[in-house]
Amino acid sequence: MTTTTEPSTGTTMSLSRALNTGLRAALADDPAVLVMGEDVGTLGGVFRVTDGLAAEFGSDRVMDTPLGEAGIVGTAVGMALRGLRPVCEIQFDGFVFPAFNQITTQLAHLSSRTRGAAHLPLVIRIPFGGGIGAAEHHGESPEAYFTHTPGLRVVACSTPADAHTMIRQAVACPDPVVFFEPKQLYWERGPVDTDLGSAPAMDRAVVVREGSDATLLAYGPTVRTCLDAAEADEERSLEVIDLRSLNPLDTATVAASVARTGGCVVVHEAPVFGGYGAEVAARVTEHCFDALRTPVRRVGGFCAPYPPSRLEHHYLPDLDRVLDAVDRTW
Amino acid sequence: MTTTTEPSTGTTMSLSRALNTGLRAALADDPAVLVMGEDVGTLGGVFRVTDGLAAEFGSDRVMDTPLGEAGIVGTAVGMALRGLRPVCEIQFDGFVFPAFNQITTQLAHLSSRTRGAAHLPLVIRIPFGGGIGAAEHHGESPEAYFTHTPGLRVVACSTPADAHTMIRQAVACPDPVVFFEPKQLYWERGPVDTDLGSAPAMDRAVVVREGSDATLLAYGPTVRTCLDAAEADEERSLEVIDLRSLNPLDTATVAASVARTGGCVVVHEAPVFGGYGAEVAARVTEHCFDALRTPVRRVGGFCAPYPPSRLEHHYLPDLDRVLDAVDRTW
Amino acid sequence: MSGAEGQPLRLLDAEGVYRDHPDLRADFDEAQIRGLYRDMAMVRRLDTECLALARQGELAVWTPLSGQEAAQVGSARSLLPGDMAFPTYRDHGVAWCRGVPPAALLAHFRGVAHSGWDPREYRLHPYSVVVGGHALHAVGYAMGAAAQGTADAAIAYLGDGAMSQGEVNEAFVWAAARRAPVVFVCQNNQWAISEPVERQSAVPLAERARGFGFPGVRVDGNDVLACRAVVRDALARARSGHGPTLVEAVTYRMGPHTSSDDPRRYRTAEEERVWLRRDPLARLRTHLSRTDTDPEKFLASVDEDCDALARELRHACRTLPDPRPGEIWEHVYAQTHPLVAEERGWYADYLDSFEETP
Amino acid sequence: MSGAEGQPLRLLDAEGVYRDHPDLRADFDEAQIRGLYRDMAMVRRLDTECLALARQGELAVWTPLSGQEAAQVGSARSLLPGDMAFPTYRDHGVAWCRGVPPAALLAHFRGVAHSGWDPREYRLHPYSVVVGGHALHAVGYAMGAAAQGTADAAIAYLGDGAMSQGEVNEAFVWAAARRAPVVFVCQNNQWAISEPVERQSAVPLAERARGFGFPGVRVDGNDVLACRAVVRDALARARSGHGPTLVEAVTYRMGPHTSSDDPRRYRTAEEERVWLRRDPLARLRTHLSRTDTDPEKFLASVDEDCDALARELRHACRTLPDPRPGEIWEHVYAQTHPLVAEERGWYADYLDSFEETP
Ligand SMILES: Cc1ncc(C[n+]2csc(CCOP(=O)(O)OP(=O)(O)O)c2C)c(N)n1
Ligand SMILES: Cc1ncc(C[n+]2csc(CCOP(=O)(O)OP(=O)(O)O)c2C)c(N)n1
Ligand SMILES: [Mg+2]
Ligand SMILES: [Mg+2]
Repeated sequence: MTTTTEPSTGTTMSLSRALNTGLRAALADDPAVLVMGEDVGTLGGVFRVTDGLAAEFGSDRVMDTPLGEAGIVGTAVGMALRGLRPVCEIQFDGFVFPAFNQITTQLAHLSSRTRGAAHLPLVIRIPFGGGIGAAEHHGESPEAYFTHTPGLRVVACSTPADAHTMIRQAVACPDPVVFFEPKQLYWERGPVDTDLGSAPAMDRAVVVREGSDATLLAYGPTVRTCLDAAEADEERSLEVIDLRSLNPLDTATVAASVARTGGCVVVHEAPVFGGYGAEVAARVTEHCFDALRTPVRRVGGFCAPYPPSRLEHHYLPDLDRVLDAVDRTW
Repeated sequence: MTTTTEPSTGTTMSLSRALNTGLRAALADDPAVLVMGEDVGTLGGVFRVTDGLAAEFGSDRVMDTPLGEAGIVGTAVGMALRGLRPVCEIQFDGFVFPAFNQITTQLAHLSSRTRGAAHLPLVIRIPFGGGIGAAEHHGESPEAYFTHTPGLRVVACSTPADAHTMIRQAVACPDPVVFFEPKQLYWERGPVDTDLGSAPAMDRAVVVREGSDATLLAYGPTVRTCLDAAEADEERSLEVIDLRSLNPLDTATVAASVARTGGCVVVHEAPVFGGYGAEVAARVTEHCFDALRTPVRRVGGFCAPYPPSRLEHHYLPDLDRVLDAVDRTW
Repeated sequence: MSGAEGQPLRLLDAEGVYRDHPDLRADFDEAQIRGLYRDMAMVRRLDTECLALARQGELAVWTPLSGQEAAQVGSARSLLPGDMAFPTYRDHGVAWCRGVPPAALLAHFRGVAHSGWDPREYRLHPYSVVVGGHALHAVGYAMGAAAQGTADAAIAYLGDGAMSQGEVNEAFVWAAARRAPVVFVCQNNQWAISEPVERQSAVPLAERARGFGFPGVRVDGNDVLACRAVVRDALARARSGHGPTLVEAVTYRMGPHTSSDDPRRYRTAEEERVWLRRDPLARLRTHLSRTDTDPEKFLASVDEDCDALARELRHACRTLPDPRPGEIWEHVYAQTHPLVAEERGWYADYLDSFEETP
Repeated sequence: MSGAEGQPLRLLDAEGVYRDHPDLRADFDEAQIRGLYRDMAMVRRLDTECLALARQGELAVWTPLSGQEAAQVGSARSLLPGDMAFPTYRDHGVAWCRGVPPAALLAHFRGVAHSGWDPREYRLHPYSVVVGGHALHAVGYAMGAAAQGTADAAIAYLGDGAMSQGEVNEAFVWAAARRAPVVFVCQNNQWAISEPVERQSAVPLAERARGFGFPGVRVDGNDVLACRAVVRDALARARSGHGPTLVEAVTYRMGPHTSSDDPRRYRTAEEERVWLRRDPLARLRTHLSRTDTDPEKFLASVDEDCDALARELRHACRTLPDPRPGEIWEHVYAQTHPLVAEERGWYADYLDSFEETP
């Protein structure tokens, strides 16, 4: 079992804290970096990801903004055009849509529109996913809206170690990055290595558990689900890949695994129909058609808005549904 | 060769005119129906789809709105809640994003949110697709953003006959419908039967050309491309299906064809990555795995913003690229 | 009506003394005043009870309104039965006035449903979770009511933070352009979670309206009589075809943003104390105790009603049935949708397969 | 500064007679006035020429500015080199003043590139096709300039229609909240395609600003001197840390919305005639012919420059090279992106495969 994303050295901390220290390092490293969003300053963010940063770097570099997501992303685009490197926070997944025009028609297009003259090293952090018993619009998984938008890079972290390194890589990246953080795992603890040297590149998938009978593909909160499923399966040896980067997708790593195992299940919380898993399934099929025993199986949310929290355990893919899908790879 | 969508009876008119007569019928049939958007009144719409309707039904039922897409869709939602049946026009594909929050978090959710108490018989018409030599944001294909949103129905017409019947079916539908109109085909002429009786249901796919060697799946502007490709292919017998409804997808019709032909190509103008074709490919593979000779082939736009118009013929799938993909189904 | 800038309009001063105002007609009789007090007391109790239920884990979350009773009750009691209200997630006082059974409010917060009432029955839209998302609905609804030739109006509730959202400002554009019969009530409770209102606007929020071409009024949001009078007049104006009004009710969220929030992270105890002295209930109680024919008896009866309400809420909360899994798919579409049917069927079979395993 | 309501501020009256205005400092010397006239004449000619090229099919589309020269030139000539301008698709006069080579404007309209110039070089953002999409960028840019401790300002150009967009109003919120050094210039040219400005607002657009907490000024958009003075002062105000200003330049789009539009479908010839009499060029020419030391000679030299420009444009248009297919992928990302590389490679091979076939 490889654990490339969890180096043995380093301090243990929660995923939220790992992001916090990553952002702190980014702010300290480069005076052009700034953090902005609703309640990111004094409060330190509703998930405490920016806790203490305003006190340390001042309210101009860790900026509480007016309440408007278009305003956050739109002014951040303007600041990036002026040479800054803004890191925007969207408070919850379901509130990114007022910014959708800015993200889709402006942020994603400006490099092409200016033939590369405009650089947009801008990060949009989005806590995503369900399972925390929250109200409507606090448990959604909107990643597919962004992965289909050329000009954006889209990543998702699933461990404290990755959270720390990937947020720093995202801030350093010259392209716009939509950075998904698994809400459900904010308080999960794990080792963090603050030395970026050994970290895999941001756009690489990582085999987080080796196996030989089928490949489970996951990102964000479902990585944990898939690891649990693999652990629970006593009969079969399941490989688990944390995709980490959704756009670009590290097709090579994924295809190499599926070519070996002959079975593939892709798992996310977003509705299956038209979800990111469709792209993964189509692409894996394109690359591994002859190796596949059965079609790629997709496990995810249903064709329904995210339900009230008392129903979310039905809506969300869990260990059993993952294993049921694994069964269907034979 | 079946031509279910082109009844021999009926007048010949352009697709734009067919929509116009369909909207006129809808307005005449039900006083609750109203048409709203930018320039839909006095001007009759930039594509003349609403030409003459304001003169006939008055400026309260064919309403020129202020310039704001969130406002158009948001007030339309409010009107629908009050019992009206608004038909909104978004002037061009690339301008739907300011309304994205209203469409995604409000329109699509309100029925579920109210446990069915709120009815939202609301149509959003969007001219889409490229190939008309227009400027940035006037040639895009944003359908995948909507097909992934539960609560919305998404359809696309490709012939005058369908344009007429489908817009009337969409207006009559109790659910929100995102209605895509192929800009490139607005001036294509064809027969229109104003008697709805014989028309297929709005959510059915239609085999527009029968064939036995491979199945081409298309919607909107690419239906024409695929028909041309099938016509041009002298060696192989290609079946062409106009999907018409993207959500729901008429899986049965599609799967029946692919099970017979053993080869499948799905064609759209939107970027392939994360596009609607990914869902079609994944789903077809799930249903026809054993019948497929090769993976489903996807032909579409590239991983880049829609290019300046002098490059659009490279970006858009054409007859040659479709046939190249057909080659690769063996 | 005046009052977009400077001192908010007021009828009851901080000591609960009634003073006439040249711009406000305030002909409320004893029964009406009692009614307003009772409403405020009941929703305060509802609020306290639900916050407790949230802290006990019976509700997933609660959004307390304490401090904002006057703004909510004063405005919502001005609505006619045919009017439609579009609330935020904090407007339990509005829900109360629309007649929504208190237990029905719990559904959202316990997570058994997104919304617990039929909006057509109570003419109350579901709570708006996406800040500002409902402002345009109110405008459209009002446009529809006008188009149908009725005198129904719509009211949209907004927070101070919501005033920054593009859609809310678009709602102002539309309302003004179409002279829609809609009243916007902005409860400026000084905070949007941890952000003070100054972060959203450098000038009083009521001033926003004039730039869009309709009047804005600042009212003391802790004075239920002033809120009642101002919103009544604004609704009358709307009904008679004179278009929208923005009412800024200057008030204070006395509790946390939600049951999960800790206001000590961003505001001082001193500030909270200042506003505690402006408690809208205390103010009307003082007024009542001076002017009511039998205040003791009345207040005692209200206390009893509050206790009964609290009991009812606790019981309702604990007995609220969990939803069936099938509800996930039940109302996604009004008309048959094959994918929904397929998934629903599959999941039912899937669940059954567990039961079959011995 | 006054003038959000009522009569727009003006220095040159309709007859081209100069009249001092108490609120405006107008110390322009002959060279400056000549410069403004020359700019306006050149962009008018550029406009006529490009519309002709569009009608001949050489450009895919053209968005004529005729009638708006004074608003564009007057405002853009007030910018300092370090300032950044964010234009709409109609602001060729602004591009001209920023020094963008006229031929570079054609790229967008001929469809060979989305934008033909380097925004860093000319401090001119690409044309904004999504109405209002750039307003927030201007605010953010201004915030950035201020954060860096410079005195650079940003200017955002808007149409009357754009004033209805939520994002534009959000830009007002942000600019006010952060006191950003930004000036919003709204060219109220009376029409948003076929919709008259009354459909967007019942009150003068300049009034919008006050509700957000910053000044709005209405200026005669066909008076280049007034536009120059008003925008210069607004920029000075921004630079010195006093925050944003909204300038509404009241003007007229004398031509069609685009080369594909037919204004006769929605407005009267009479209206067009009224505004023709207010032609901004004619007005300054009258003034010049009264005040200039040698108007004839000056105007003749301008005519020559215009002719040269027209020739240059026609030539440039016809020789503009078509883009290579590879450009589709060239700047989607700044850093290597495997999917882009894969597609680009595939397509190159695919194209090659045709050439190989004999
Ligand atoms: C579009 C959107 N963005 C962010 C949030 C997260 N959020 C919930 S409440 C809130 C503050 C709202 O403040 P205000 O409008 O003043 O209302 P209040 O909570 O004070 O009643 C925020 C930022 C949200 N619900 N919706
Ligand atoms: C978001 C968006 N919606 C719609 C359009 C289509 N459109 C292009 S120009 C225009 C009118 C703009 O009017 P105005 O802001 O007054 O500018 P003008 O064209 O008069 O200069 C419209 C509706 C667009 N480009 N962007
Ligand atoms: Mg508030
Ligand atoms: Mg205009």
